[in-house]
Amino acid sequence: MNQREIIARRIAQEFENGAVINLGFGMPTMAANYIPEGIEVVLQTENGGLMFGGAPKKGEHSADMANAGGEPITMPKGSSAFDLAFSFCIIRGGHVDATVLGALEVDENGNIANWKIPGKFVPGMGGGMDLLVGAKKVVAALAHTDKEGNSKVLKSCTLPLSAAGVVKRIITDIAVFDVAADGLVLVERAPGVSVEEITAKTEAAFTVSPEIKEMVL
Amino acid sequence: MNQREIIARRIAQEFENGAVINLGFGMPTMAANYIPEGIEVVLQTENGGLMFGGAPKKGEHSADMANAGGEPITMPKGSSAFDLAFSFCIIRGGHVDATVLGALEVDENGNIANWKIPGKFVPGMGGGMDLLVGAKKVVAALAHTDKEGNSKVLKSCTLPLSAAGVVKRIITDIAVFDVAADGLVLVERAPGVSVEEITAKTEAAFTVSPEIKEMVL
Amino acid sequence: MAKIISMEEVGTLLHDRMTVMVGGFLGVGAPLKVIDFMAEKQYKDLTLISVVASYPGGGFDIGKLTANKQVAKFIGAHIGTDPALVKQYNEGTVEVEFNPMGTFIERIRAGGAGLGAVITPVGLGTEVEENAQRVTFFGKDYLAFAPLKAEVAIVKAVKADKLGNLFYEGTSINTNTTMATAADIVIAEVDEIVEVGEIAPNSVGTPGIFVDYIVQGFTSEERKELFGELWDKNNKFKK
Amino acid sequence: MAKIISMEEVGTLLHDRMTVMVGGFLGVGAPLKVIDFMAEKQYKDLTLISVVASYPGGGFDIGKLTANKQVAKFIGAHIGTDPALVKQYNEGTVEVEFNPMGTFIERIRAGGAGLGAVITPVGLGTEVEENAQRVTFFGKDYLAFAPLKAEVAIVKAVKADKLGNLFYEGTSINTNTTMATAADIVIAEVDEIVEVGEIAPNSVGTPGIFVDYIVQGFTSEERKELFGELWDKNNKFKK
Repeated sequence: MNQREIIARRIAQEFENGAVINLGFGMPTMAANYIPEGIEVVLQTENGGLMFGGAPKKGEHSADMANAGGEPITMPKGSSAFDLAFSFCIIRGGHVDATVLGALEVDENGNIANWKIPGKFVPGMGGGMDLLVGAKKVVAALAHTDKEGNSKVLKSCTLPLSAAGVVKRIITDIAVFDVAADGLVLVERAPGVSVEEITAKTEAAFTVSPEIKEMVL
Repeated sequence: MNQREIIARRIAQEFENGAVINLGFGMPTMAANYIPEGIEVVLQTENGGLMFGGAPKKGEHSADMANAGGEPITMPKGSSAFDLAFSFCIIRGGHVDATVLGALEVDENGNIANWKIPGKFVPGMGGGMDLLVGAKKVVAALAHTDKEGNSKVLKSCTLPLSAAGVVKRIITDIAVFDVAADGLVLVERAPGVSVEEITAKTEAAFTVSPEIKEMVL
Repeated sequence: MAKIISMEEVGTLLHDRMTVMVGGFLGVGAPLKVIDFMAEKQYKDLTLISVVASYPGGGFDIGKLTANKQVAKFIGAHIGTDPALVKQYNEGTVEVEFNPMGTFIERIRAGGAGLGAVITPVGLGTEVEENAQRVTFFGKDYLAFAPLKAEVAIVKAVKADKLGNLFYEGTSINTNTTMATAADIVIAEVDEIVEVGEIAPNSVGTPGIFVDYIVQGFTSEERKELFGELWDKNNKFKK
Repeated sequence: MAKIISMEEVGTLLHDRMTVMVGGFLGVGAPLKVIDFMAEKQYKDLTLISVVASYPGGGFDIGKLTANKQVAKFIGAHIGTDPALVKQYNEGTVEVEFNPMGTFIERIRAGGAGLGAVITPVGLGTEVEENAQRVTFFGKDYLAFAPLKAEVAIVKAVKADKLGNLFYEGTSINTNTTMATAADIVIAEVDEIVEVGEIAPNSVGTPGIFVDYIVQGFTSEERKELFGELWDKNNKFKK
C-alpha cells in the first residue's frame, strides 16, 4: 500500500453515518472510495451540490452537472443543486460536519498552510479557507515528511497560513494526531511504525495518548 | 372626485413603461387601477413576487400566492416568486425603479415619516424603510393637510423619520412638488387650486416652477 | 437527515422560554398545525421571531400565540395587523424589537451563513439607529446589526422527501428558506411527504441537511379551503 | 425587461478596459459563445471577475481570454487551472486579486443587494487580511470586504423567456444568479429562447428585471457534445 493510499484509507474512517462532508482534491477525494460499509455520507461540492454521485458514462452526462474540479457528476435521487452563494452559506454557516483537506504544512497550534508557496506555487485559496473556518471538524491530510525527509508536522508553519488554529485532526502516512488545547496528541500509528520513529520524523512536540492504537487500514 | 382618488390618479401618471414599481398600501395600491393605457409596469411585492396579477375568484386561488398585504394574487405568465431575502436584494440593491408610499409627514429636505406616532400608532416599519433607501425614485403620497387643516408638508418632520433625504417627489390632493437640492419646487397644482391656496396650506417653503402645470387626472 | 415525527413528538422539542423562528408572512407559508399545537400546549414566555404578526385582524396563525399571551418578546418588522399584540406592546407586557424587513431577513441569513454582521444604510437617521451600531465602510455611513439565530425554527413547505429536502411554491417561500439555515433544531411542517427522488435536484428549496424533523401539516386541499374561507370572509376575492 | 440581440450587437456593449463579470465555474455554466466573441474581437485590458480561471489545462472558456493576453486584472478565488494566467501572474503582467471563494461570491451579492460590506471570519490570521479591514463586531474579530460590482455581467442560463426571466439547471447555476444582480448591464447567453409563460414562476432563477440583453448561445445538444468531448479527452468519464 503506498503512502497516498494509506492516507486515503485512514481518512475514510473519519466519516460518521449521515454526516455532511466536503472533501478536498487529491487524497481526500480518493478517500470516498474507501468509506466503510454501512456508512453513508452526504458529499457536498462547493460549486453548488449536495449528495451528488460519481462520474457518468459518456453520453449519460449533462453539461450542467459537474463538481468543483470541473468533472462530470451525476445527481442521484435526493441530491440537490443550488447557486454558489447558498453553497457557501452551507460551508460558512457551520452546516458541513467535516472537511478533509490536503496540506503543505500543519503545526502544533492547529494552523494549516495549503494555498501558497511564495514565488513558486500560487494557485489561490479557492474555497479552502471558507471550509477551514466554517466546517465543524477540520481534518488535515498530508505526507508526514517531504522528499528530503523533513517533517511537515511543525512547531510553527513556515508557509503562508490558510487558517489559524482550526485543525482538529492530522492524518499522515505514519500517524494520526489530535490537536488539543495544549498541543498535539498522538492517537494512532501506522502498522509497523513505532512511536520512536514518529518522534524522530516530527518537528512538532506531541504527547502520546495512553490509548494509542494502530491504524486499521 | 374625492381626495384619495385625486392622489391615486396622479400617482398613476408617475409610471414609465417597463418600470419596476413597488406600491405601498392604500392610495399607492389604488393607483394601479388608473395606470394610463399603453403603460405596462412590473409590480413587485416585497414578500417575494414580481409581475403578479390581481385577486383571483374564490376557488381559483392558491394558498401559496399572496401579496404583502396577505391578499390572494395571481401569478400570470412571466411572473416570478422567490424568497424574502432575494426580494430585499431587489429592493435594497437599487433594482426597483420607483416606489410610491403613503406618508404621515414630509418635509423640505426630502425627509419622510410614515411608520410611527409615538404612543398612538406603532405598527412597525415593515419593508418601508428598505424601499425608501433602496428604490431609485421615491414618491411620497399624502393628503396635503390634516383634518384640522394643518399642513403635512413641513419645514421639518415632527414625527420619527422613516428615512432622511430620500423623497424625490411629493403628491398631495392639491399639489405636486419636486424635492430639489435647494428645496421644494411646486410643479403641478390640482384643477381649480391656485398657487396662493397651496402657499397658504403649506408650511414648507417652496419655489414655483416657471413651467407649473395643472394636474391631468 | 430528517426524521418524520408526529405532532406529539414535536412537543418533546419545544419548551417555555424558547427562542423560536416561525416561517410565513401573514399566515401564508406558515406552519399552521404546529402553531395550533403550540397554542394548545400553552408554551409560555416565547421569544418569537417572525417577519410580521398575524393575518390582519389577529387570531390566525401566530396570532393564536399572541392572543394566548404566550409571547414575551417579538422580533420582526411589523405588528400592526395583530390587535392583541399591539395592545400587549402598548401596555408593556410584550417587548417588541422592530427591524426594517430587509434587515430582519438579512440578519437571519447572516446567522445561518456565518457572517459577522449586516451592514446596511437602511435606518440611517431614524430611531432604528438606537438598536444598531453606526459604522463607516469605504467612505460611507451604515448601520451594523447582529446576526440572528434561534433554538428552534419551524418552517413550512409544500412537500418534503424522506431525506428532508423541501419543496416550496409561490410566495409561501418567504422567510422559510432562510430560517431553515439559522436554528439549532429545524422542524418542517409540510402538506405532503414524498419518496426520495420526487423532488428534482433544482427544485429543492431547502436541502435535507438543514431539516431535523418533518411533521405532516394540513394537506394542500385543506389549506386551499382554509385560505378560501379566510379570504372570502375578508372580502379579498374578485367578484 | 430584456431585448434579444445578435452577437454582433453584443459587441456594441463591450469595450477595452471594461470591468466584466463572467459566470461559470471551470467552464460549466459559462457563456461560451460570448467568450469566443470577446476573444475574436480582442477586447484588451479587461478587469475580469470570475470565480475561478479556465477549465484545467487552460484555453477553454475564459482561458481563451487569458491565452490572448486580454486580461489586465483578474478578481477571483483560484487561478491554478490556467497555465497561461499563472505564467502572466508570475511574470507580473497580470494583476490578481485573490478572494476566499465564499467571500468572493458574498462581495458580489453585497454589490447587488445594496449591503455596505461583507463581514466574515474567513481569512483571519492569513495574508488575506492585507486586502481587508480588520473589524470587531459583537465581541468577535472579522474581516470587512467591499462589495463588488461590474460594468457588464455576462451570465449563462439554459433558457430565457422573452421578458428575460432565466431558467438554470444543475450546478451550472453557480455564480450566474448573483452576478446578474451586480452589474450595470447584464447580458444572458442561453441555450434556448422560449415564450413568456414557459418558465413557471418558481422556476425563475433570475427575474427578467435584472436582464438587459439575451443572446442565443450553443444549443443544449451542442453543449452536451462539447463537454462530452472535453471530458472524454481529459479522461473524466466512467469507463
